[in-house]
Amino acid sequence: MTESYVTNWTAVLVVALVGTLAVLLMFLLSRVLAPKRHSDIKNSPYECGIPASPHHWSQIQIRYYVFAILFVIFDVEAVFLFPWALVFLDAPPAVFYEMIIFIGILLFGLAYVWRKGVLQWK
Amino acid sequence: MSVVFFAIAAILVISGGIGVVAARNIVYAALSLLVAMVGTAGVFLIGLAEFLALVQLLIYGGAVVIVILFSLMLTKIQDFEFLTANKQWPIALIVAIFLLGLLGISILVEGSATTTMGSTNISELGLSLFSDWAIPFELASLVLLIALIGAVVVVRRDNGEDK
Amino acid sequence: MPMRESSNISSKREIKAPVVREYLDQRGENLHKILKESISDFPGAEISVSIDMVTVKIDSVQLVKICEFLKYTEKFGFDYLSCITVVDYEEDQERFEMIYHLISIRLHHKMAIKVSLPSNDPTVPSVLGVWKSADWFEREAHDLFGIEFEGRENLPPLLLYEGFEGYPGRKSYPFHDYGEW
Amino acid sequence: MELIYFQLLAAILFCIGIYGVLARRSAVLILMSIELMLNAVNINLIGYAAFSSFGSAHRNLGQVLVIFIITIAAAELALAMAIILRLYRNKNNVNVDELDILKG
Amino acid sequence: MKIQSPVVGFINGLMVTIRSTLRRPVTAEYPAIEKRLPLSNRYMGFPALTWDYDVEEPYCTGCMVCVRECPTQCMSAQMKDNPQHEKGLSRRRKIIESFEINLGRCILCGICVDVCNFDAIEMSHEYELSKYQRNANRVNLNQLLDMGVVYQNKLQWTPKQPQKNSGIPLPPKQSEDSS
Amino acid sequence: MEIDENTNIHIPKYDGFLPAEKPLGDGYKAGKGNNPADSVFNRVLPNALTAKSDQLFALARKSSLWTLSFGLACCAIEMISAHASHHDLDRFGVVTWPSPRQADVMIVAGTVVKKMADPIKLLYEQMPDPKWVIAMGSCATNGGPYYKSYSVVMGVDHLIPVDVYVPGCPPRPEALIYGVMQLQEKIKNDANQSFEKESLNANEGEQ
Amino acid sequence: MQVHQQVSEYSDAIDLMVNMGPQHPSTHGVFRLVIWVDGERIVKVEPHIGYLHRGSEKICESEQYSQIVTLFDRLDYVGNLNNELAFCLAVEKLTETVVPERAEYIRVILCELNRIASHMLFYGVYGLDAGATTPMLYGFRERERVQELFESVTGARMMHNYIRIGGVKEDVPDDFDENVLVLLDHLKRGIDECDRLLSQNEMFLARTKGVGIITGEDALDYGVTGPALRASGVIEDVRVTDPYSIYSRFDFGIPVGSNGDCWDRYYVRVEEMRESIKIVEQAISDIPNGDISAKVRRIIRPPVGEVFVRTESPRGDLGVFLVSDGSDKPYRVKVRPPSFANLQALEYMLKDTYIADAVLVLGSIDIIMGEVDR
Amino acid sequence: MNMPEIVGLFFKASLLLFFILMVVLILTLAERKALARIQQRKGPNRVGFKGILQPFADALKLLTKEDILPASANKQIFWIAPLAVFLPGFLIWVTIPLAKEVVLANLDMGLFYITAISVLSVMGLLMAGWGSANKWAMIGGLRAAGQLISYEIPFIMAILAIGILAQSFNLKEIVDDQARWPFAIKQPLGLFIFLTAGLAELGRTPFDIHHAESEVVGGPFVEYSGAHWSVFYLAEYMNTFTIAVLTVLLFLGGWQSPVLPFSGIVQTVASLSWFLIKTALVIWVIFWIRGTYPRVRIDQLMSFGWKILVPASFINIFLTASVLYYALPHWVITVVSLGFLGVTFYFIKKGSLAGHKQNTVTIINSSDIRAQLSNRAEV
Ligand code: SF4
Ligand code: SF4
Ligand code: SF4
Repeated sequence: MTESYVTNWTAVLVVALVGTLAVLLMFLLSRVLAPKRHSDIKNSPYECGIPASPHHWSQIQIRYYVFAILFVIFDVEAVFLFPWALVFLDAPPAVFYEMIIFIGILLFGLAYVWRKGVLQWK
Repeated sequence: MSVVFFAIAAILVISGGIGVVAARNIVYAALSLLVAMVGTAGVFLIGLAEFLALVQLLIYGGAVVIVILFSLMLTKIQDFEFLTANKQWPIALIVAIFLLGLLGISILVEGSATTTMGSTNISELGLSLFSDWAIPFELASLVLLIALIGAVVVVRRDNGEDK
Repeated sequence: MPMRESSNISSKREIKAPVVREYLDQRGENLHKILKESISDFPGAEISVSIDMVTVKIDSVQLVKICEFLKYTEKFGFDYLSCITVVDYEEDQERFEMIYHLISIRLHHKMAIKVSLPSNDPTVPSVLGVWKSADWFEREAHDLFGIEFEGRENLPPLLLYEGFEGYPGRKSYPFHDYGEW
Repeated sequence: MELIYFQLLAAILFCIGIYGVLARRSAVLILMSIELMLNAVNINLIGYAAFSSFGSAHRNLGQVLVIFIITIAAAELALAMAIILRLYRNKNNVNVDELDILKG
Repeated sequence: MKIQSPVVGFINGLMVTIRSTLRRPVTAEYPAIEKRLPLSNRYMGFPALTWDYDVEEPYCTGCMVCVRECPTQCMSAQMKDNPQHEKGLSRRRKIIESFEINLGRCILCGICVDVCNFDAIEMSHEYELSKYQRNANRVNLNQLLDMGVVYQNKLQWTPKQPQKNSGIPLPPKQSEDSS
Repeated sequence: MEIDENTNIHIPKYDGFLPAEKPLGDGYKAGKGNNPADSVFNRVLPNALTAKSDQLFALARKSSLWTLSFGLACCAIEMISAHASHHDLDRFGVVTWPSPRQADVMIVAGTVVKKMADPIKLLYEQMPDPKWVIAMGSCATNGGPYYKSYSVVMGVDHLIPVDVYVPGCPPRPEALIYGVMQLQEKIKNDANQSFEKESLNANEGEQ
Repeated sequence: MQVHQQVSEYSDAIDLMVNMGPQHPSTHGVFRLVIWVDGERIVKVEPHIGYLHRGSEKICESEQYSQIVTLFDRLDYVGNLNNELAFCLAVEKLTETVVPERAEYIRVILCELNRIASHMLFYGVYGLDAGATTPMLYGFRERERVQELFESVTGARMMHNYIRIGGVKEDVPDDFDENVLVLLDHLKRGIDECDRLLSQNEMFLARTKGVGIITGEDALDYGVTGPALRASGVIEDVRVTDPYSIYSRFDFGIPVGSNGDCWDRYYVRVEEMRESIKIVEQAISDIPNGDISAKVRRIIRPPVGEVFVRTESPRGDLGVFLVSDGSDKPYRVKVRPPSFANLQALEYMLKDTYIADAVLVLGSIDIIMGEVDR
Repeated sequence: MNMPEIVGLFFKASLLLFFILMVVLILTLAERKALARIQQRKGPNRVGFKGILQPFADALKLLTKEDILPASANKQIFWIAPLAVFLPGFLIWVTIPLAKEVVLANLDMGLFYITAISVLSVMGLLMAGWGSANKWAMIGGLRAAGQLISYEIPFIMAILAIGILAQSFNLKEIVDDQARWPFAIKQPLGLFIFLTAGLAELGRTPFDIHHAESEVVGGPFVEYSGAHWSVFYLAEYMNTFTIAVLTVLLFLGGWQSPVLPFSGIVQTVASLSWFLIKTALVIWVIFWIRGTYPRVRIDQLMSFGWKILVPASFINIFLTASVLYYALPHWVITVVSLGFLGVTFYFIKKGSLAGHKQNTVTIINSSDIRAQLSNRAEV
């Protein structure tokens, strides 16, 4: 455990703490300073001036989900790409081509999805 | 010092985990999962796996939890509003506790040999990943591809029916 | 609630006032001529002129028929229903008068169809099937004058709100009495 | 720091996951519990990697395994959620007890 | 306009905005008097009553024509016998006693000005009349005259029909004939 | 209409259209809806301190009046004009937000008809305190040219408390800006008087 | 209420009902559009109007003819002068008043400028609908210039009450000609600038091209008129096909679209502004001297009769139907508001679009609620 | 790690927070002023001298504004969402160097850290949208999630290409690597992808579909008021600043200036100001774009992201990696990516996005119509 490792990540923790505290402090301040006057009407959800009707969430566009999956897949790919980026120059040549095959396979997936028309919203 | 950090992370992990299995609202469960994942990333950090901690955040914290939340929002949330455990929950509890005891005893009995930690850096990791593990690495891409195509097919069939 | 303050607006028949001159332009004359020929198919239809507009007065039962005729006949081609007006002649037996202003974009004709409705049962067949633009005009007439449209029962209010009582377009509906001064 | 902390944490998390898998009805929650269990494994692996006395090769081994586990987990989850969504749309239900997939 | 080459639309837009960025802002800084947008002479602000400087009385005779014609019925007026007329100081037999306009109601249509036969009412250049109460803008005769005086002085206003509406008492009859 | 005993503010009841007949010419008392001094801070700390801070807050509030973008009729066009380049309400820190949750001022610009009465009340209620209302134009003030109409609310103050009335039909943009400035003035004055007001309110509460 | 019924009726097939309006930044006034969406896709819409129903037609029955002009100002509060003109034409037709030449020219000049101002408002608001703030400000900048001119002529920025029965209220000021020419110069540049800023922008094209298509036939069936109809390829402009006032003397172009989509409706208006400038230029060059108003009594009592006039307001075919019973107040006034009919076609245009499109399609119809609800 | 060090860290972190708050306040004013200039207005100029106090007034007002919790909202999630949006954005700042030595923690994995953290803010928006239990918020939240995750990929890949080029993920080393040529020259395609994806991540015009006022009335933020809303606002402007800073660091050479004849503290200050000037320029471009462009539609946004940006970003990576691998001169990247950009634009124009013939409006002369009419009248 090197010294800089500890310092750096402690810094991350500290910043996270400070950020959280700052935001909480802000909420607290507003709690104290801001007037509060509850009423049922005020707390009713905004719907362009019409009393809100109960909403039904069923089957909202499933197309969104395809993008989520695509995102996961390419996110995972990024995980492999990052170490690769640092090593491919010094590593045996196979490494370079390996990754090209890897990306190729995933791009094939993208192409498949594209061809299937899922990226289109129609 | 690191024990303190570990404790913090462990608390996050465990509370998140309990949140997942105990929350009555499924979105809370998903967010608890996020907490557990962030905690796990902390544990990884303490285990000197800097890169993996970030991977954990990126994949679990980012992608996986988003996917879960996303699909929750694509469904009727009222269905999930109140979650009940099924009737086997006491059995499940007993099994879990029993298993915990078993594992705990075995861990405690065996004890650990070394007490020094060592780290590895990303380049080494990369080298071993891409040379020693080249085949699994390529297979991973295939797995991903299959997951993608499978999911798309599943979702798409749906669209077809709509029309 | 007090009645409106101006009592000098009353039925138009009572007032001895000059009546407007009627004149038709070239195209109006043409229309008048060809309309006269074909109007005989519709019993009870009267053709007249008001200022520069050829007007056909017709029975409400014949309305949809003549509308379809006017729209789909090649030489008329009234493809565009400009406006539906209701006039409330308060003291008449035939109290309401529906006026349909038709325009032929293709042939540049314009004319009006008039239908008189009794006060006790102001019902008229809907022309929604002929021109889609009749939709809101009819709903408006229903809102403001209480005209009923055959084939379009239970019209929800368009301009007024749910629960408004009375038909504010009618002459008998009072003006708001504003008492600030 | 000792390895035993990692092991204990992993054990606890794993058992929570087991409980979740067994006790919850919702398919989504079961999936999440599985994720917890996978995480427990990851923690364990990281622990072993960190405390490995066999040099960097073993460390890399542990971390590489974790990477693969995470990869597979993500892929599995994406697919599983798609299936759940699909089932939901067909049956309007995500409770495992009540899903009768075979009957279709 | 013909089909354009790629990205011309994007770049055109950016060019338009950058060009107007370099131009001077057109903003008038309102409350500062010298930086306001100029009011045109014909601007119709709220109605005001005019003041006859010749005989030091309002032009208005309280004939109520404007009151009747106002589409929003926002005015009221009352006339009285003009004391100055009895003293021979003014041509006006009747004069306004009280006049009230609810400027909150006025729709600035200018009909009152059109119908007034005595040049007694004018659309002034007043518009800053925001008030805290609903009825705070009911202005009475004095306020109307004040507004009018400001307007008169600003525009060097003269009555449109000076002969007819001047308040200067008529000279004896024969002189009128000769003129 | 009800007066909540605890908070001593009007809470318009949200049921159905127009409120019961109210005497014309006096709508709500302005200022009931916008007492900004009603916070924990003001309740706990001594008046001497809060009065000062209220003045500071009032300065901030008056310099950053965000409006609900809410044009009803013709006046809305002049309201937009007031936001446009030539008049630029942004100079005063006035910007519009689409949601009432982020707004401080509701500029009722245009004719309020009975069908719209409910939404207006609702939107007003949904704005967070402190909030103000500007009635722009003669329609919103008292019905204006539609005073004979069967469907127009004779002034928006029948529905919600109004702070500033801007006359005109439509008021020219400068007039609206002047109205905004009057409102700023009012906010400042209210804060200056908050000390006295507070004690008054306290007395009322005791009785 | 009816809305809720429909929720239950559709709740199996449709997931979400959203309310756009009455208070929504892009409903252009107080208009309520209830949309049922499947994700982002619109399944069904239901327009609700009446949130600005002021009962103008009824009020007209209790006002004298000269006072009614003020009410007509406030119907289509963006095309005020065109509305005044429509009413005055109706009364003039009824009373057979011949309007002096000069007044006709002044009317035409002002009405065309009014059309430009109105289209500028459309341009600005449409830009805002599309998500760009700057077009809005540019549009209003140009509009402000027109309004300044109006103020110098009529004394008011919006509610002019200038066009009177028999002519206009008063003669134009002395520097009117120069002012108009300067203004036209500004406007030409301004229109070009606006055109360059938005019309060719790829994103704007992508959002408006092929969206909200309506064919000419269907448009007519729905009673759509004005730029929205011309965008669908129907050549119909009352100024030419059924000329009123002195429009038959001018030479100008009529922009006609071919797709009937949002972009066409948008661009027809942009081109229309250019054509209006041409009309103003011609009118200003041969404006005669002379009277500005026919001799009309202050209290007008038209003969008994009824009259229907059509004019081309910036939004389309504005008809006024007037029944006179010989008294000083009309017996019945009916306005045929163009936006009212245009709005009916919204449902048709919104078929198969997204929520984001709803805003643009609605914007492209260019409604003014004062006119829709009256 | 001892106590004083940790206290020092706290102090530094607070300083960072303060710096960012100030920047945000300035940015809000700057944006209003910049937009005002673009629109030939003056912008806020009445609060304080030339409107300088405007943001402070806004901030204070927001703080003293009632904070409404809608009745149907999910309380916990509604309250925590602003934090979940703010925190990731703020955490990025740990590793962003403002000048050579001005950095809190110079992480070796800096770039990877940034990508990993930035994903998290999606969660906040989703939570805000869902927690508000408001339809607009829900639609907005879903839009936000769809948009952000779609543009995350090109964003990451553009960053990665820089990492490949610099052979390091350490921001400081990356900046040092640009001593001679800023990467913008070597990677024009990367810059384009980064800026576009960055704008989309920010949700700024033309990609502000998730809080589009004219469509979804503010999206996930509809129900938020007072302090909670201001945290969102803060996060948005902070992220704008972050993207601008990252653009400068990754593409425009960071604090590297043509000549820096100073040393020591003066040099730090000089390089810091040089850096800030560059950042201001980038921010101005962002505002400029905001002042010019309309918004795109959600489906166009998605297909643009996946069909153009993602493939382009992979091409960028390939290109960069291949050039390095085969040890070709670096200008090859520039040339090829410029060519690719051109081709892309050509296809955008021709292909999917605006594939219609553009001007469909023809002008028909009135005299022609009149002639036709009189003909027809005779018939
Ligand atoms: S202002 Fe004129 S019209 Fe009115 S009362 Fe006075 S004199 Fe008569
Ligand atoms: S301007 Fe019109 S509304 Fe105002 S007082 Fe005169 S007549 Fe009445
Ligand atoms: S006050 Fe006048 S301009 Fe304003 S909304 Fe009413 S009628 Fe229109």
